[in-house]
Parts: sequence; C-alpha cells; structure tokens
Amino acid sequence: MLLTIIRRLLQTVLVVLIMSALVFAGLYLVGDPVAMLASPEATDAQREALRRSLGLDLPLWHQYFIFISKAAHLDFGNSFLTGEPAMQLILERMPATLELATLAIFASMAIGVPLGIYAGLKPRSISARSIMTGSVLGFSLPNFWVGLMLIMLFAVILGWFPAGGRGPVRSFGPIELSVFNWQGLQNLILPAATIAVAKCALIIRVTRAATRESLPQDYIKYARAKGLSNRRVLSVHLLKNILIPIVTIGGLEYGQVIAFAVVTETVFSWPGMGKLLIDSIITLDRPVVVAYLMLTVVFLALLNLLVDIGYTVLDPRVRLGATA
Amino acid sequence: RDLTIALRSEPSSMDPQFHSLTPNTQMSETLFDPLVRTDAKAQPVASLAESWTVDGNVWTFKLRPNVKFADGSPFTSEDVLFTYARVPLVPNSPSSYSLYLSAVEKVEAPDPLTVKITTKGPSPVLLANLSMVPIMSSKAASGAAPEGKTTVELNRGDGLVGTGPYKFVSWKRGAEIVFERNDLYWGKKPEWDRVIYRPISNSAARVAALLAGDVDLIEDPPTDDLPKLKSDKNLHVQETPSVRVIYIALNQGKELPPGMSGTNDKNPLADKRVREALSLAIDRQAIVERIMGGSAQPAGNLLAYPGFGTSEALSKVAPANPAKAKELLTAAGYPDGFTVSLGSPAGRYTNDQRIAQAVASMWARIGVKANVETMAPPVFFKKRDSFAFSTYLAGWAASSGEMLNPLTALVHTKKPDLGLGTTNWSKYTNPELDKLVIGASRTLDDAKRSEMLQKAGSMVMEDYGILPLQFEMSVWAMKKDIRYGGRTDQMTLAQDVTLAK
Amino acid sequence: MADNSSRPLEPVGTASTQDEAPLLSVRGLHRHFTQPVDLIQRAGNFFKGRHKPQTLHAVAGIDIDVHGGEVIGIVGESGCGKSTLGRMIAGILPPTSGDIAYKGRSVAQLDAGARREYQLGVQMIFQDPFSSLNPRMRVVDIIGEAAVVHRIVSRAKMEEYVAGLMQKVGLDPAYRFRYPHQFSGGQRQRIGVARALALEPALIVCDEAVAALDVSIQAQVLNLFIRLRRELGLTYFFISHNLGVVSHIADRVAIMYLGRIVEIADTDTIFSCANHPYTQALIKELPVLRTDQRQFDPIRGELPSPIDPPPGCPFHPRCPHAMDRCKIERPLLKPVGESPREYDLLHGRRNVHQSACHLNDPGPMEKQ
Amino acid sequence: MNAAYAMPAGDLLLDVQGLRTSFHTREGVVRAVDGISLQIRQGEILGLVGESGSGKSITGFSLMKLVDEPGRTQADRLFFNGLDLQKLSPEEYRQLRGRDMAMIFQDPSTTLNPVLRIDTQMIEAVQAHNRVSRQAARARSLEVLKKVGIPSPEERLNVYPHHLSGGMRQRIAIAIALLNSPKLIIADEPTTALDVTIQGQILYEVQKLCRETGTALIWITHDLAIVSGLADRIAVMYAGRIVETGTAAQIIGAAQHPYTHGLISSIPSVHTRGHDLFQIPGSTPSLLNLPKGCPFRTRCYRASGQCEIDPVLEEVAPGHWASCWHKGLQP
Amino acid sequence: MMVQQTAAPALAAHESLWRVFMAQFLASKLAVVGLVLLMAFVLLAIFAPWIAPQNPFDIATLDIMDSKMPPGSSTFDGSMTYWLGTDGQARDVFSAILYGMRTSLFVGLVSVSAAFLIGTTAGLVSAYFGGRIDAVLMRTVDIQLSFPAILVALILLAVLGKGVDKVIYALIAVQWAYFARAARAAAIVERNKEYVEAARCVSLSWHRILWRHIFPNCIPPLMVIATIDLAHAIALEATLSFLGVGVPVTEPSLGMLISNGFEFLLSGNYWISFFPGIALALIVVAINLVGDHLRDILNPRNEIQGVSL
Ligand SMILES: Nc1ncnc2c1ncn2[C@@H]1O[C@H](COP(=O)(O)OP(=O)(O)OP(=O)(O)O)[C@@H](O)[C@H]1O
Ligand SMILES: Nc1ncnc2c1ncn2[C@@H]1O[C@H](COP(=O)(O)OP(=O)(O)OP(=O)(O)O)[C@@H](O)[C@H]1O
Ligand SMILES: [Mg+2]
Ligand SMILES: [Mg+2]
Repeated sequence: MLLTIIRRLLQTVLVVLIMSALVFAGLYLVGDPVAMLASPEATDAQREALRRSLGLDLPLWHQYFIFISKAAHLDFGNSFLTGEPAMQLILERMPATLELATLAIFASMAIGVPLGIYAGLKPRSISARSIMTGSVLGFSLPNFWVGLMLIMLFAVILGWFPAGGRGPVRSFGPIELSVFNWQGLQNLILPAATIAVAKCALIIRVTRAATRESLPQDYIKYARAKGLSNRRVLSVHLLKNILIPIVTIGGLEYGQVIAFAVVTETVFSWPGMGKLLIDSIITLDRPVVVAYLMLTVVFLALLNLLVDIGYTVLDPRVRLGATA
Repeated sequence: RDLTIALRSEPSSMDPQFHSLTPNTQMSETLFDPLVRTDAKAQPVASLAESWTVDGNVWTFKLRPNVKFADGSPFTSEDVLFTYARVPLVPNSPSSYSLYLSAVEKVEAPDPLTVKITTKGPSPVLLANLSMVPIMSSKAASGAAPEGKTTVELNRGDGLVGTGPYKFVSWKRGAEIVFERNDLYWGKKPEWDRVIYRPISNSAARVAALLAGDVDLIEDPPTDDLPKLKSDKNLHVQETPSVRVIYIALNQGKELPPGMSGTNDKNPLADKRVREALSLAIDRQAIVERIMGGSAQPAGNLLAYPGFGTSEALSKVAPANPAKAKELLTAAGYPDGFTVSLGSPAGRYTNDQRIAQAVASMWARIGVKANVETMAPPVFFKKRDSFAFSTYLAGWAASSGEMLNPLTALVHTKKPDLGLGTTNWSKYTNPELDKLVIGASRTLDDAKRSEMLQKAGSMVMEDYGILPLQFEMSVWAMKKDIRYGGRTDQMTLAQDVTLAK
Repeated sequence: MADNSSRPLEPVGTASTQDEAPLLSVRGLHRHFTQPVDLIQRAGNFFKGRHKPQTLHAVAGIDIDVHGGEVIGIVGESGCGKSTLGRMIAGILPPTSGDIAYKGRSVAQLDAGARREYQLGVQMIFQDPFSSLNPRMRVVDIIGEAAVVHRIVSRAKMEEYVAGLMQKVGLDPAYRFRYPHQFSGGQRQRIGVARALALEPALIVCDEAVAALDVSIQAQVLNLFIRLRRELGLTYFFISHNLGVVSHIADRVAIMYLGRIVEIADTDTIFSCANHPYTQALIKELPVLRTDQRQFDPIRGELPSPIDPPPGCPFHPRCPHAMDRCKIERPLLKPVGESPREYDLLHGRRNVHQSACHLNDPGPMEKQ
Repeated sequence: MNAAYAMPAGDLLLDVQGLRTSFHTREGVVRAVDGISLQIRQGEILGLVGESGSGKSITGFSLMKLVDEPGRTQADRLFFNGLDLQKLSPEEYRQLRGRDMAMIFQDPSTTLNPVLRIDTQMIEAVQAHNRVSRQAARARSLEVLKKVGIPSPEERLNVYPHHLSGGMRQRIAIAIALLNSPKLIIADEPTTALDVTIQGQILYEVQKLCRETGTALIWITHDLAIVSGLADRIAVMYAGRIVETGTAAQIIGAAQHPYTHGLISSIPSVHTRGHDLFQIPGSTPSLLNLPKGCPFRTRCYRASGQCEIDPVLEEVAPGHWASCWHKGLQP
Repeated sequence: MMVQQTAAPALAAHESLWRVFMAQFLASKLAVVGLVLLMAFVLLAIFAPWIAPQNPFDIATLDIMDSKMPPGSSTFDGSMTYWLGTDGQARDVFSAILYGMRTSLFVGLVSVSAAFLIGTTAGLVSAYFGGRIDAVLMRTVDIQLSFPAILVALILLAVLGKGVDKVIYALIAVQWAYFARAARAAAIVERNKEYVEAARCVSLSWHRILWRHIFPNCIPPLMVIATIDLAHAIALEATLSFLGVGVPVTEPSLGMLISNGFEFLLSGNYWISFFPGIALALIVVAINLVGDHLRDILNPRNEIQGVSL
C-alpha cells in the first residue's frame, strides 16, 4: 500500500517533469510573453529590460532548469502578468472550482444513479428509453451551448438565478465557499447544472450498463433464492457491485471537472481555476500555466490513487498495487 | 446606494505603478489622483496640482492644499517625490510606468506645496504623461523593499492609500473588487457608498448579467446587442467616441511579403495606386452599420476629429468606389488582382474577425483575394512581429489623446531603440514625415505643433501608408436610473457615474 | 499374451523398435511464476525486508518421456500445474529451467528449421471449445490459416485441404464458411482438433480437451481421438482431471500433485495397484456407476497453495499415512513393485511403475 | 396420464405435475421444461440427470419461482409441503424461498456476492426469515458452518468469498442453504466446478446432512455416476421432459429408455479401455425446433415410424417409469 | 464409423456475421432512424456544393449589407431567398449549415478515425507486449490525458498555423489516448483467451496474432467509443471554436456557427445560432442512437447467443 503510494508519487513527479518541459516548449512556440505584456509604445530597451527581469532572455533550457530548481523548493515563480506567486493565484481560486465541481458531481450522481438503475432494470420501458435518449443529448451537446441556454432561460427570461459570477461567500479560514448561503448557492446552481447535465448523462449510462451487466449474474439470482426482499437485493447486492464502475468513472470525471472546467467557468464568469488557466494561456502567463498544470497532474494522480483505494474498499478482490 | 460595474477585463494589479493598462488605470484613477488629470475629452485639467507654470524645460506645480489621504495623513510634495522615485523600482513590471517619466530629468520639492520638474528637453506631452502616474502616499506605501510596499502587498490593499474619491476594501481575484467612499476626499462627494467591480470577460454574459439585473453598468456590450439594449426601456446606453482606431496595415517592403501570390514576385503594396485601390474598395460605412451596429465612425485619419493634431479635411471619409479602385489596380498593372493574406487577432478588438472578413469580401470585389488568417491574440502578435502577414488588421488607442502618439507608433520609420515606429510593422517609411513628427514632439507651442501634426497626418493619408477603418465608440450600458458620460480613453470611472436626474 | 489381444489400439504404423529414442523427452522441467520486485519495492526492502519476490512453482521438476504412438495421461487436481506442463511442451510457454528434447535433440539448441519442425510437430487442443476458437474467423480460416502461413498448402488449395480435414474429424465440409458460434460444443471441439491436425503434428497436447463436453458428446470426441490416433499414428499428451476419461484413453498415466509427478505407471497398473496414497484416494473418489447407495469417505483437506507448499512431501497434510519423515523430507520418484513387466521388456520401454512416497522405502523397522 | 402414475399422496413433500416453463423469444417459444412431474418424500434424494440444455436448471428455478424475465411457468399441480405454490403471493413465495426451499448453484465462484463478506451474506439470509438480532443470526451461521465441516468457521465469517477456495465456497453455499433448516434443497450441479477430491468431500457432507436432518434433496447433475451412489431415485431428462424415472438401482441396473442406455454406456472408465465408447449420435437438439413426437427419435438407435407419436410415461416396474415406444433393457 | 453430423438446426446455413449483425441492427427502430438521419446528414454534407444556394466559404459572394437578415428574406437584388436567414457576415445560414456540417463531420470523422488508428495500435501493442513498452505507452497516455484539450489545441494551432487540418491534428492529439486505453483494456482481456494461445501454438507471428486475431475482437468496444467520440469530437471542435482556437472563421463549422451566433441571441437574431444548433443536436443524437444500439448488439453477452438474439 505504502509502496504503491510512493510509486505513484514518483511516477507523478516524472509526469510533472515531462509535462512542464512540454508546456515550456509549447508556450515558447506559441508566442512571446513580452509582446503581450509590454505597452505597444515601449522602446526596445524597455522590452529588453522586461525580458531580462522576467528571465526570458536566457535560453529556454536554462529557464527550464531555473524553474525546476526553484520548483524543487516549492517556488513556482511569479505570474508575468500580476507579479504574484503563481501557485498562490491558483490556490486562491481553487475553492471556487472545488465547490462547483463537487456540487456538480454530487448532483449528477444523485440524479444519475437512480435513473440509471431504473433504466437498467426496465430497459424496454418507454420511460427508460426516454431517459437514455435524453442522456444522449446531455452527453454530447457542447457545454458552452448548454450553459448559454441555461443563462438565457433561467437568468434572462425567467430571472430565477443570476447570470454569472460567484456571489457572496462565507469564509472558513482561508477558504471561501458560497454553498452555505442562499444567494451564493443561487449563483452556484446554473454553472453546476451545466456541468451536471453532461456528467449526469455519463453516470446514467455507466449505471445502466453496470446494472444490465450485474442483473443476470448468479449472485443476484442467488440473493433472491435466499429469500431476500427485492429492496435488499437491489440496494445491497446490486448497488454495491455497480458502485465500482460508478465510483471509478465518477472519480475520474470529478478530476476532469476540477482540472478543466474552463468552458463553464468562462461562460458563467466563475472565478475558478479554469478561467484563470484560459486567461493565462491567452496572455502567455507561463508561470501560471505551468504551475496550474503541475497542480492538476498531482491532483489527478492523487484522485486516481483515491479512486484506486476506493476500489479496494468497494471491491475486496482488488488489491492496491496488485497490477503494477 | 452601491454601484456594481461589470468589467470587460480584470485589472492585473492594484499597484498603480505595475502595469500600464486601461483596466488597471481606471482603478488607480478612482483610488488615487495624479498631479494633473485628463478630462473626458483628453484635455489636461487640475487635480492634485492646482496650477502649473512652464519655463523651458522646467515645470513648476502648485499643489492643492489641505488634501488628505484616505488614512488621514496630509498630502505634500514629499508624496510626489516618493511616487515618481518609485516608478523605476517596481520589479517585473510588464509595462513600466517609466515610459511616462522618460522625459523627466529630475523632480524637486522646494516646499511642501510645490513640485518642480525638469525635463530632458521640450516635452509637450508631459502633462498627459503625468496624468498616468497617480500619487501614492509616501507614508503608507513605504516598506522594506526598495520600492517600498511591493506589488503583492498593494494587491492585498496594504499601503494602497490614495487621495481619490474611493478607497480600497477588498479584491477577490476573478470575482470582485470592492471600493467604498473616501470621506476625506477633497473634491465633490461621489455618489456611491460602495462600488463593486465584477470582471465578466464574456461579452454575452455581461449583457445577460445586466439584463438579469445583477449589475448596474457594463462596459463594452457587444455591438450586435446595441439595438436591443437601446430599445430596452429599463436600460440606457452611452456611446462615446474613443481614441481607438482600427486600421489595416499593408506590408510595403521591397521583398514579397508572406501570403502573397499572383504578383510576379513584386510587392504590389509598395505601389501607392494599389494601396489607394485597396482603401477605396473598403466600404467603411457598411462596416460601421452592419458590423459595428452603428457604434463607430468611419475613419479617414489615425485619430478622430477634433482630437489634437487632427485636420478637419480628413474628418470626411471618401465613399467606397470599387470601380475606381479597379481602374487604379489596372493602372498599376494588376487587372486581375492578386492574393494577399489578411491577419487579424481573434477577440482582441471589437468584432475584429468579422471586420477582417468583411474587408476581405470587399477586396474580393476588386479582384484582390485576401486569405483571412485569424488567431488567438498572442499568436497573432508573435506572427505580426515577424512580418508574417502581407496585410493585417489591428487597433491603436491614442492614449494621450493627440495625433503625435499614433504617428510616432504606427507610421514613423521603425527605430525601436528610440521608441519610434514601435508598432510600425508595415515597413512604411517617409523621411519627411519622420522629420515632422520629431519636430512636433519637441514643439511646445500648441498651435504650431497642431499644424505640424495635421500636416504629417495628411501626408500618411495621402500616401495610403496605413488604412484606417473606423474609430470605435466606447459603449456603456446601464440601468436607466444611472448615467455615465463616457470617456474617449474608454475608462470606466466610478466617480463619474451618477444617478439619472 | 491373451492380455495383449485386448489392445486393439496399438498404433498400426509406428511399431516401436527396441532402440527408438522417445519422441519427446522432458528433463528437470521447472516453471516459476514470479511477481517481479521493482526498484521501489527493493528500496522498501532496504528498510523492511518484506517484499521477497513471490514465486509460484507451477511446475517443479518433471521428468517424463513420451514415446511415439503412445497416449500419456496426466491427472491431477486443479492448479497442480498440468496445463503449465502442457503449454511448455507445446512450446507456448518457455520453461524456467530444464530441458525438452524433441526427437532426441534439445529444443533449446534447435536451428530454425528443426525448431519449426518441433513447433509444428507438437500441437495443442484446448479445454474450452468456446474461447479457444476466434469468434470472428470463419472455420475455414481457423483451420487453414496456419497451414497456409507455414506453406503446408498454397492459399488456393486451402479450402480443399480444410475440407479434407473437416471430413477427417467428422464435420460436414459444407459448414466451412460458418463462424464458431454456429456450432455446438462438440462440433467446436472437432474444429479445434482439425486446426491441430492441419499442421500434421506428431504429438498433440490435449489440455482438458473433453472436460467441457456433455457425457454423450464427450464419448463422440473421445472416439474421434482414438480413431485419429489409429489412422494417423498420433501421440497424445492427454491432460485431464477426470481419471475416468484418462483411464479410458491413456496407455500410461502420470499423477501430478503440486507441480510434481508423484506416480507414473501403465494405466492398468495404476488402477490395479496404485502405490501413492494420493493416487489411491483419487481412484477411490472416482464416481462410478453403481446400483447401491455409496458411503462417501473422502480425503480431508484441500490442495495447498503452490506459492507456499508444505515442506517435505507436499501431500503429507492430507495423507492418512503421514509420518514424521514426510514432513521433512520430500520423497523422490522411484521405481516400485516387482521387476518391469513382460510387456515392457518386450518393447524396451522404460515405463516402469514409479512413485514418490516414503512408504515404499524399507521402513526403519525393516532396516534393523 | 400424469395422475395415473402419481404416487399415493400423503407424505409427499413436493408434488409437481405437468410443470411447464417456456420462454417467449423473438425466434419462437422455447419450451425449456415441457410438462414434467416429480414427487419427493421427506428426506428423499432425487437425482435429476440430463444433458446440457435439457432443462434441469430451469426446473429448479421454476420450483423456486426464479425464472428470468421472458420465462413463464405453469403447472397442473404444484404442491409443496401441503401448500399450493401457484396460489402464493410474491411475498409469500419470497418467505418460502430460503426458508423451506433452498437452492445451491453450480458455480460457487459466482453465486456468492464478491463484494460482501461471508457473515453479511449469511446473516441477511437468517434475518430475511426470522426476526432475530444480528448476534443471534451470526451465532446461527457459526453453528451451521461447523455442521458442514468448515474448519475455523469464526475466521471464515469475516472474509470475502475470494479469500476462499472453490470447495470452501461451495460449503458456505450449502451452509447458507441449511441456515433456516429447509425441507427441500435443490442443488444445481454443485460439484461440477470442483475437483474430484473436493467433490467427494461435498458429497460426503451432503449425504451426512440429509440423513441427519431429514431434508429432501434434488441433486441436479449431468453425471450419472455421481448420483448413482447418492440418490434414492433418479429422473432422466431430455429436451425438457422426463424420459425415465425410477430408483437408482432400477435406472442404473435396468434402464429401459434408449437415451438412458446411451448415458450409461458413454461413461468412459478403465473398463471401457480399448473399446470405442458407445455414443449417442448427433448433438442436443435446439428446443426451438424439436422433432415431432419423441424428441429423442432423431438420435435413437431404436427409432421407428411409431416414434413420431408422442410417447407417454408408462410404469415398467413398481416406481419405474419410462416414456418410449421401444423401451427395453440395453442389449 | 460415425461421421454424419447434424448441425444445430437453429442455424440457417451460411449465415455470416455481417448478416447477423445487420439483422440485429435493423431490429431497433430507433437505431434505424438514427442511421437514416445520419446518412442523410452525411449525404447533405457531401453534396453541399450542389445543394447549397450559396457558397458561404467564398468571401467574394458575401455582401455585408445582407447580414443579419431574418429567415425568409431575399437578397438585395432579390435573386435569392435566405430561407434560414443570414448571419453577421451575410452568409446564408442554410448554406452555412450545409457547409458547416461538412466541416464538422469531416473534422469529426477524420480525427476519430486517425485517433482510432493511432490509439488502437498503441493500446494493442501495449497490451500484447506488456512490460516496458506498456509502461512507457501508458505513461504517455497519462500525460496526454492531464493536458487540457484547449492547451493542446492552442499550442498545435500556434505551431502549425490555423486551419481545418490543424484542428484535426489537435483533436487527434486529444483523443488518441482514450482509444489507447480502451484498446489496451479490451486487448488484455482478449490476450488471455485461449484462441490467442491457440494461434501462438500454431506459430503465427505476433503481428498476425495482434491484427488478425486480437484486433477484430476488440472492435466492438472500440466501435462504441468511436461513435461516442465522434459526437464528442464534433462538440469539442465547437468548443474550440467557442474559445477562439477552432477552424478558420472563413470556413465555419457548425460549432463555430453556433458560437458566433450566440452573440446575436440576446439581440433577437436567434436564427443565426438556433438552426445550426438544431443541426448539431440532430447529428449528435443520430450518432448516439446508432452508437447505443451498436453497443447493445456488440455486447459479448449477446455474442454467445449468436443468431438466437
Ligand atoms: N501466467 C501465470 N501467471 C501466474 N501464475 C500462473 C500462470 N499460469 C498458471 N499459474 C499458476 O500456476 C499453477 C498451475 O497452473 P495450471 O494452469 O498449470 O494448473 P492446472 O493443473 O492446469 O489446473 P486446472 O485443472 O485448473 O486447469 C496455478 O496455481 C496457477 O495459478
Ligand atoms: N432466458 C432464457 N431465454 C430463452 N431460453 C432460455 C432461457 N434460459 C434458459 N433457456 C433455455 O432453456 C433450456 C434449458 O436450460 P437449462 O439451464 O435448464 O439447462 P440445463 O439442463 O441446466 O443445462 P446445463 O447442464 O448446461 O446447466 C436451454 O435450452 C436454454 O437455451
Ligand atoms: Mg488447466
Ligand atoms: Mg444448468
């Protein structure tokens, strides 16, 4: 167990190294940050000075080397654009993204799992078919479109929810959350719904597939043969088995939402990490992009690990690290 | 009552000396005052300096007495010295304020209410430049670092003390910036108890927020929504001509520019007739009407009349004339036209991609096939700066509000080491024009300077060295009980927002 | 001699001569499966020496000779290494150590041509008639592909060739364009047989080849095996956990327990005078038709884990005759009983009855 | 007809007549069980033998009312322990399952829920039928585990199924079946997936338990050899019908139906060595298009034109019934 | 000697997998509707130049004065009617949808096929050989998956320049990893089946085993992913366009039409994004209906029952 965790961490470090190198090279190819930052009226000397002060005058490999050696001391550099420590900028915005993603995933689980089980139990019924067709739509319509439609309908036409932004928050130490007050929650609902629409569709499909897979299994029939009530068969024997794929998918999707909620956050002006990422990419704010992706990789790796641990809890047959 | 403003883009910093950028400047202009400020028409007016005199290279400013910083400490010439001294010390400033003080040789404070500035040479734009550098409190902004309070500290509000109408309360990045009324303000009491800025970069979302009543005022609604917003009884739309010009630059270099073909290896853009033809082919009025929703003016110059140094003659734009354009092309030896590339950033200027496409379709009428290449701004600028387009669309804001600025940056022969022609990526060069521009920049006499600038302006336009398309209007939309007069520099200043009578 | 007449199965074409070398000869064959220890685990060992590589001795030292034309039955409980042995012989799985010699030459040192001869000469028939046929290939391709690839027939002649094979195994050649799912279990098993025969093998390893079939179909397939053997002079390495099936088809039977052969002898010998307690138990357990109620009296305990086999005789925890010595010392496979039987002398075979049990050694009492 | 050979009712635990289960599929109606009749007394062991697909499992599931979706079951008479099963509500049937009538499945590696611990699976079986505390249910589980000869049962309770060997799992399944002291256990090929020695152990336990507790047992298998030593009576199934039934001795010693002959003589053993095995030609017919009349007629060595008429079960000896026009001992 | 055999009578003679497959496919009305719809869209897209009244990609034919015309209005000179209106660039929305569909479907199909090819190869090789190769390939996949699509697209588009082909490269780069994972998972299952062992036993070469034996059996799950991914690719391309890194503005895809059109939604010019939106939704639903049913009939559980389903 411990070894697995260590192994994963080492792998993650390797991935982080490769990835940051790729991002360095990639952003270098995209454009020149100085051209984006400096005033168009700036003289060459001023540009040069800026370039030097940001360390952009060095060869790329040298810049990377400096970055890595600093990163080893957890200094990920300062944002080109704001001069603030890049990691801090990201962490500041993390709670917003986290609460958005968490709410969205929970909502999609809460709606998707029962619907999926239902659709799996009665695959031929009209309602099950409509659930599945509906999920097709939710699953494959572009996220930005769904978001914009929700805004149109619920914010502009009906005026039930605010059109964007985060609204008032409540502080818990350094972490600020908006779920805990009504107004904040109102702000959260539309963006969370946008994400949930897509994820819910996915959960429905996974749940349905897992249910259909599990139902004909002997252990379900055997549970009935023991004289268990239908409720117990479904809520214990079936559910515990289908939870395995659901948790896997749910966990991975959760990671994806957290890491790349770019579109939703843009549409709803949600002050989360995704919006920061896209803004930083546009302005070629390399320290922020790199720090962000490093954080994401580590985060996804941790989440994977958690999912795997969850796996061992849910499925006793699986041993952590059994498959290297 | 509170005022909520939806910003088009979030400031990168609260440090008034970190990043010279409109979103930043409009914040610092609300928290701080400069010695001299520019009014809505870009004319210098008194601010912390009550009056000033100029004697050759020496400027003497009389400071306003009894002015207090928001923390209660008095404002003196000491603060001016501190502020100007801090400018070059700010590290990693992406766009340094030293630009505005580059003409300044030294700053002295003979007494607490007098500041004496010596410039390196005659500097007609000094006042405009000084308006960009607001005065910080030497007491509050001193600190351990060489520059005193660091940018990071200022971003948190630490040392962020000014004499302006509002004072800083909080800033949650990406979410909101909150200011509240500065009761110690020396000028007219501002209207709002608190001002809340919300950055909403997606323009549709901004409109939606206004329609949903989440915000009181939005910057820059999309032009397509203007008709609807204007007809909405609950809203008021303010359109103000801006100092920004959208133009097309033509690569006039000797060798064949990239993306060009069908020209026998010559560069037709080096031929004035061709340039004129291209200009004549463009129906600026149609662009203004159909793409800009009417909130722009066709441009025949680099700055809208009656800006300083603009000539009335150029305020009228010749109507599109494809027939004549075709003739000119034929005369120049290109009866069948040729192919060029037309670069454009995507989303940097209002409707930039759409304008580029419209221009391309207009050129197509006279046989010039333009391949529109739009791309994300960083990519666009990188390519532009390596002369990767034969023509490109871009915009320029004359921040000082006078012709000298666009002339220096856009059409003066490229001499980046001197800060001349920094954005002249068209290889246009005209020694006479260069002489005029340099001359004007050294002339203090306004009348004479204006004349020189007008002449220079006409020279470029007659050369078709650059093709201005339109002057953007700055647009604000707000709830109907609110008024904002608008500014040519496109800034949204909360202190100037009032309740409708 | 009268005894011999009841052996109609003696191969026709391959009467073995006195000095003929075994077709296949296996010496000291081992196969371990190891969970490899990676760098990090090794680093972990540095602090806590826990992570030894877990080694599973699936086959732990087997010597056996297979003579041309005979049927060797391999019997043992699940997990005792039968399939692993069969796969090594068929060349699918490389041995960890030990040597396999084909026609007198060690397989490890064969040149390319001889290696091919070995690889084609030893074929395998698998247990599961469902998963052993590629569901997305037509029967004609399943059977004929390898023959074409190995240039035994030209592509043009393949169909004809396959039709012949199908006929041989009792399938209607008209079905050759069908897919496996269109056949019943017994028919599929015949397809598997035809696939093996396509390469004209000398030795066929049958790994539980009839275990998945119904009794009636099993009888059909067993009959087919016997017929093919007679017609083609095949040699079978017949793996099964069903002693009944083995006793029906095999000339010689080897009983495996935890990766080793514990007893090997002629089929009749095994059934008439089994020596090893495990063999005796197996024979006793063998369900046979009877008209009376039977009192079941099984051997206790389960097959120990091959990862952690018991010391000494691996069977001792379940053996009713276990002695102290069995817990310490592993008995070796030794000849038992009287001198080799008449028949063996006649044929020069060394297939004497061997067994690995301490009970066969003269006990301490006798020694004194 | 059916009633004609019905044994005197009285101590009959299970009395089934004309049980039919069919699946309505797109291709047609699959009559998996086509009118079979069974009678079992208390403590009796019945061996149900037949080829794969002959409907043995479906018979078992039909009795448990566990037939899957498109399947439909009906019977002329379906009495268990004096109850008319066809009149029971679903809830009453649920009560019956696992309490009076238990089932053991073929493959122990798939019947126990892999993600639940053994104790959970045992306790829920107790609690589904008795209002007892967890402790009591657990104690009961422990007791039964001991009874089926599981070493260190306390530990086994706390593990997951995959920690146990196949034989051990099957014993757990037997223990679960015994938890509520049922009157009838239906064992659907419970030893097919196991090794000979382990099979021997299971058979030993089952035989012992049936004798001790007087539980009746239906032992489903395709291996005549197994039931020959275990069962009191044997029923041979073919294509959804019972073609021959009688005491074990009658079936093994004096089989009358050609199919039974085939089954018996196709078993390989050391005695058949050197001979071709007797083989029933062809393969099991699809239930979708059975031949008219006797379903076995296309594979039968005695078939004649008469066989196109459905044969009926006839008593050839006391308690020994066969359905064939050409019944008789194997030559 | 008994040789005569009766085949299981349920099996009609010479029934090929393909026929069985088609029979099963046609059994679902919904899937057939999806397929018909999809074919219709594909045909419309292919023949767009002949059907569309205007070539919206040809900038010379656009007259800015005709922009934002509501559905049913005619050109300035009355020569043509804009049945679905025009967009902000004066493109006929109907023509733009046809051409946009062409772009979207092309981008989707090409990128998914290429990603399928690359990913599947990687996955199969990874599964078959295991060990180092597997580790390296799968770590590459991990890295790929922790990159946001938008960043990949931006970098690629920056390096390569803008263009439909560049968007395709970007989409391939984003998608191949999913196929690699899925192919590997499927191939590992298949690799352990006996028929692979049987193929090894008859000494077939590894690439033959990989491609002729294992690969065809991995197709069903991959097909399902491919159909879902096709819808996904189209949506992703739309998103890229929304973020400003998609196809060139002069050759708009459906996604770009929608995202451009949204600017007009609030101002009441609904048709600019509404009709392309409907078209996109229909395509996506059609693809998914087909994909869903494919998933059902390609399910290995049904496979065993073969024809009997
Ligand atoms: N590839 C493998 N990796 C690890 N262990 C293996 C592998 N193949 C077989 N084993 C182990 O080797 C032992 C012997 O396996 P083998 O398949 O030879 O047994 P068997 O006698 O054929 O059993 P069965 O009757 O169940 O087929 C078993 O414990 C098995 O788990
Ligand atoms: N859900 C179903 N739909 C259609 N036919 C079914 C279904 N379940 C079972 N059958 C059919 O019912 C028949 C009897 O099946 P059953 O499982 O009882 O056979 P069995 O005698 O138990 O065979 P085995 O020895 O293989 O377990 C088979 O032909 C099978 O195809
Ligand atoms: Mg095996
Ligand atoms: Mg069964």
